[in-house]
Amino acid sequence: MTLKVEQLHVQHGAITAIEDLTFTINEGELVTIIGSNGAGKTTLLRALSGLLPVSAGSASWKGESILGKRPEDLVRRGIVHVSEGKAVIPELTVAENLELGGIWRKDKSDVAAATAEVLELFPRLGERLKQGADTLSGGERQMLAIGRSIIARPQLLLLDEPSLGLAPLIIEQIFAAIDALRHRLGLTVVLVEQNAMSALSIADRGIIINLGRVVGSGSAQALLNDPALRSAYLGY
Amino acid sequence: MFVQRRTKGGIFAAAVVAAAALVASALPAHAETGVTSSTIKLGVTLPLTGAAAPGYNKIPAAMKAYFDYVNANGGVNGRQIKLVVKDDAYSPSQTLSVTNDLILKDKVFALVGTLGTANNEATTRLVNSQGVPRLFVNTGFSGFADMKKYPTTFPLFPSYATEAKIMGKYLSDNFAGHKVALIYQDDDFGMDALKGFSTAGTTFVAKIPYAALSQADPSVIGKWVTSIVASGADTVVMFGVTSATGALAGGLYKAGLIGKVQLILGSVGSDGTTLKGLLGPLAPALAGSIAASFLPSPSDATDEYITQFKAINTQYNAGATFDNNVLVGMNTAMMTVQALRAAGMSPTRASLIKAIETKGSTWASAAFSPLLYSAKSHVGYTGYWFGKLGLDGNAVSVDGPGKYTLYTTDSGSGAVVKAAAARPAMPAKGLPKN
Amino acid sequence: MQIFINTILVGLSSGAIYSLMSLALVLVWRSTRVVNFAAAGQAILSTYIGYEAMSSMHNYWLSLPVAILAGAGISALVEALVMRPLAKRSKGTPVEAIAPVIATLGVLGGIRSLAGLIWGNNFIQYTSPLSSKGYTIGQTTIPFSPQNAAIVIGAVVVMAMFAAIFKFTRLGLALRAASFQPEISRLAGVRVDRIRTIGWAFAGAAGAVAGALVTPTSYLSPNSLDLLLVSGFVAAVIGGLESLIGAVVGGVVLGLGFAFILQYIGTSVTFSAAFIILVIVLLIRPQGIFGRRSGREA
Amino acid sequence: MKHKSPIRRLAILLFIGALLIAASGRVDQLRAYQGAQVAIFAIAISAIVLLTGYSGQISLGHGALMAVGGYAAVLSRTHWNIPYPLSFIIGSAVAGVFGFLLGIAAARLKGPYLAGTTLALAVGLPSLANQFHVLGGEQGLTFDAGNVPSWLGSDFSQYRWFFVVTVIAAIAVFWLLRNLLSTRYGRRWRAIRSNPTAAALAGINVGRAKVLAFTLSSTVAGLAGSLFAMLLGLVAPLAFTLTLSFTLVTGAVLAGVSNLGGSIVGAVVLVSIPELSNAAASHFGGSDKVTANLPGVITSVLLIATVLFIPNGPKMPKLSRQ
Repeated sequence: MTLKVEQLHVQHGAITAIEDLTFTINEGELVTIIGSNGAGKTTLLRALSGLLPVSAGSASWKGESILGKRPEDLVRRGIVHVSEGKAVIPELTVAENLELGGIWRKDKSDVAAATAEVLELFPRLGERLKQGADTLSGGERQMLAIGRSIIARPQLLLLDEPSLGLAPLIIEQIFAAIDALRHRLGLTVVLVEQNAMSALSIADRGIIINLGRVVGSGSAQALLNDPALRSAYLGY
Repeated sequence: MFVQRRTKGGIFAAAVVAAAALVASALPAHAETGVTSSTIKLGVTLPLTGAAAPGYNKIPAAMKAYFDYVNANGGVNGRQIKLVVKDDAYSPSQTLSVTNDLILKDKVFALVGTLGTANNEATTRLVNSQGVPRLFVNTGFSGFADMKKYPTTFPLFPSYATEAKIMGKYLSDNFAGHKVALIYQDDDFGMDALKGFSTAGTTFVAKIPYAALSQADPSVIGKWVTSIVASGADTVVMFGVTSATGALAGGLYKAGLIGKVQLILGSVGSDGTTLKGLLGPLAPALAGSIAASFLPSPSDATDEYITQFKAINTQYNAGATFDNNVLVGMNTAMMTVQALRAAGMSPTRASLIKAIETKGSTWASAAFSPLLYSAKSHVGYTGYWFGKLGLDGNAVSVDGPGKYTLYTTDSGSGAVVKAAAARPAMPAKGLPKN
Repeated sequence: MQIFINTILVGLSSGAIYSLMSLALVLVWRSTRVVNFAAAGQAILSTYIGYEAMSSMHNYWLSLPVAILAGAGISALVEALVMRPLAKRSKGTPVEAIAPVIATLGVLGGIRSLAGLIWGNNFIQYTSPLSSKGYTIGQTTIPFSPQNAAIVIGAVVVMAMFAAIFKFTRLGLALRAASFQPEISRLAGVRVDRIRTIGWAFAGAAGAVAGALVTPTSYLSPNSLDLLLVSGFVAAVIGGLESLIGAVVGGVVLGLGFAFILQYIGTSVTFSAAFIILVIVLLIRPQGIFGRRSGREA
Repeated sequence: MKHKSPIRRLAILLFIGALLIAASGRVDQLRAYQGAQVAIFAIAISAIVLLTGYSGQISLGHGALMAVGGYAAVLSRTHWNIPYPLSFIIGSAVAGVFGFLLGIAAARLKGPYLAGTTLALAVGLPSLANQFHVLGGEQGLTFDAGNVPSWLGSDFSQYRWFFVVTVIAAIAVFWLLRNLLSTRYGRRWRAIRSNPTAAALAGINVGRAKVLAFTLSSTVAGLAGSLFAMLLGLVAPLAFTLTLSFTLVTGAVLAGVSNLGGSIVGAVVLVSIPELSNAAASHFGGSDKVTANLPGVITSVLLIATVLFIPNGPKMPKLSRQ
């Protein structure tokens, strides 16, 4: 009952973005993928959510392959990807953005319940329901993007750089929210982050990739304490 | 033995050469472009597709039908006529492209019935430089009769200026004291008409110009009707294309003016069949309108040209609805056959042009108007008659069925002459023997 | 005074005609960010099909739904067979923005030629039982007929119906989301391909309404809606492209502007009138009357 | 990638031109005419490539700009009796001034709004010829290109001469544009195209750069219009229809939009597709309805297929295939 990635290979035109990537994430785990810019982190998430075609290898969730599927179908199987850069639709209102998260679901009462949970977690969204999403601050947009993904009742959440461009205080709030959500909902989370310190602070494990390969992994605590890794990837 | 055979062979060869020389002296130095011992190839350009196509696209089939009929009866001096048809979608640049094909690739002998003013203008340089005869061009622009600028070109239709002048005369004879409004296309077509009306001294209570093709827009039709109402006109002269006439009828119907306003239609926009297609159940709205024409009414069963052409149409044109366009096509084709016959046993481009200049004015054609072709003039028809449209959309002479009064004049300031219509008889079976 | 009122009525009735085509263009723009020049071709084809239906059923009103369904189907096919593969292939290339425009021009030409091939390049009558004779008030007949009323009602119904779908239904939300941010929409579970096809089908249906209501006021030929395409596009731009209300307002502004220019300035500017009106509107509001300032580039 | 020097570029272009001109003696007049058509289309398409591919603006009205150039060339030649190469320069200049004024309005319009405005222009402008007597009305004005220079010999056909003239013009245009695009103006336009906001932040006056691009593009279109007037022997409203504008944008897409060299390929495709369609259609025959409309169907299918299967023009960058 895991996310299993084996010998994954993603080609970006002539450039090999991911080369022979293998790792496993257990159900309920929060694993952060760490790596420098261009290491292939975003490519990995896009490949797992069906946005990018994979040239070789396999990836499965709960024993079933997730490759070659369209993102809209994977969402229906509980795999939800919150893409990079505050993935909201600025032309829609906050309420509409949230509604979009459950648009494909038949169980409307549960959608309502999930929406209520999100608004409870992020009360600021509740105050701005009728506003256009383009009027939100960066942090609020990130909350909205995560909130929308929760309404889909995900099992596996793929989060791409939720801290990007946000103030430290806001980052703290976002990570606290992610931590709370995964525990409350029993989510499996793959968290791609540049901000490795914050990510490792809520993660169970970390996987370090470079140039499309896994170059190291370990428990969050062990990684935080590894001086070589610290200087190479954590930047201090 | 060997020597003898050689001698015999030599004599034979000499005989062949002598015979060949005899034949050659009877023929021009080289065969004329587009003419073989068994065929003559002609070309025509006109819009078969695009907004201008409806109606005109019936002409080439009618021309072909007449040529097929002549071909089936021995052709022209033993030669079969082939017509190459090219679509120009009414765009002058396309006309030039396809005319390049006709002249340089298909190598036609002559162009026949090419349609459109700017379209013919665009091919003039090519036609002049190659010396290609351009016969019976399908436009009423008076300029093409200028022999200096267009030495190989022969207009057939009367000019728009002629038509307007004649219409002006008709108005002053029959509609004196009426309030007349004029709707005209504000390009050369309309400008020529304005010139003609002003020569005739016609005064209008309103002159309403419209841009070509703008009649497809409802606001434009609305404007016409508003202006007619505002001017208090009881008579409206429509000098436009068929779709504009149709649009006007629709506009007058909408405004409840049918029966209250007398319509007088120019020849370009008064083809009954096309109007019926345009107007459908509204077609009777045009009944009682007066229309100028130079060809007889396509529905006139007493006319010998019409009955003969209709018979050919039934047999060779898959029974296409016989309308003014079919009539124009057949009439142009019959003029062409006479020109080719008159160009001699070994026709050349020069002999073809000479034939029209010297004999063209005597040939049989359906129009009541005389033809003014001569060594000094390339003007074709010059006259019109007036008819009244019936409920079926076809015109019947205002003087009664089969009685045609003809008005003739020139494109300049000459007087309008009124006379009983006369024309050469239709050749037996519709096959010219000139 | 009578002339002034008549001019207003002429402007309104032609404005309603422009609005119908404008709606078809706006619906496609909203769903896929493409200016669909094929709209005139699609409407021509659906109107010919409506004409065939009327020829066999002898009832204009029964032929209307046939034409509308045909319009929706044709439009959906164009999207699925041409536009969708093209969008995927041209994504990220320099031609991404204008290749679709060219493809729609190709479809327009293809459909016109096809219509000529099947029905010939002739004028055909597709008549409605509604009178095209203007209403009579007292002694005067005004330039506004029952057929014009049907066109106005048609434009308003199409606008209101689609506006309601966009605003109040989940399908409408999916349509809007898919047009603004296709990738985020897919990640939210929206079947974007299908939604876009539905968006085109809606537009095709609107275009079919335009063709079927407008043609009885003139005639049918492979090119008979060409001029309407231009007016419809100009109206859509005036209205701001995004908004269905804008499409109708744009049509009416263009219709009134056109009627007044023709009446009071003269016919010499007939074909330049659209340009003049458009420039005036865009000088005041570069994003159109109802357009968003933040509207993305095509 | 190393930049070629302007001189080297000129040498290459001149060599190609000399080859073409030499080859033109070996083909018939029809091909020479089509060659001239290709050269004119290539120039007009490069005007759109300059505008759309480099500064990111869309125009559906370049047919109208060609009309401006064509009419200016004809009028200047007729009224001042100037040599026709000079009339081409006047045609280009007048179109450039016109484009400058249009560009000021265009710079503040985004994609579809600009497309709509230029479309309305393409519909409206040519019809103005009917309003002013000096413009000759519907039948237009003739352009007197005179005779082929006598030193070329009597069997040098007029179409071959037009081919030579248009090829020389095309070489001049390509050389000038190529060099211009490698200056800072070219880099500015590319910057604006890829990201207008970033370009503005980097201190580029986006509005001014766009107006300059529009002006230049109009100038080039005006030259194409002047040459078109020469080839056609006339200017008339019907010669500059909306269809022409659409054709040019089509050519630009077939050229790959951001590729000057592709303009030539686009022009060749534009000229050859109708020929192919007619050839294909003539194999089927059938009724008049069929023979008249089948070429149109085939042309559209070929066009859609070309856009669909080679959406990025002839020089598809190998790197971006996914």
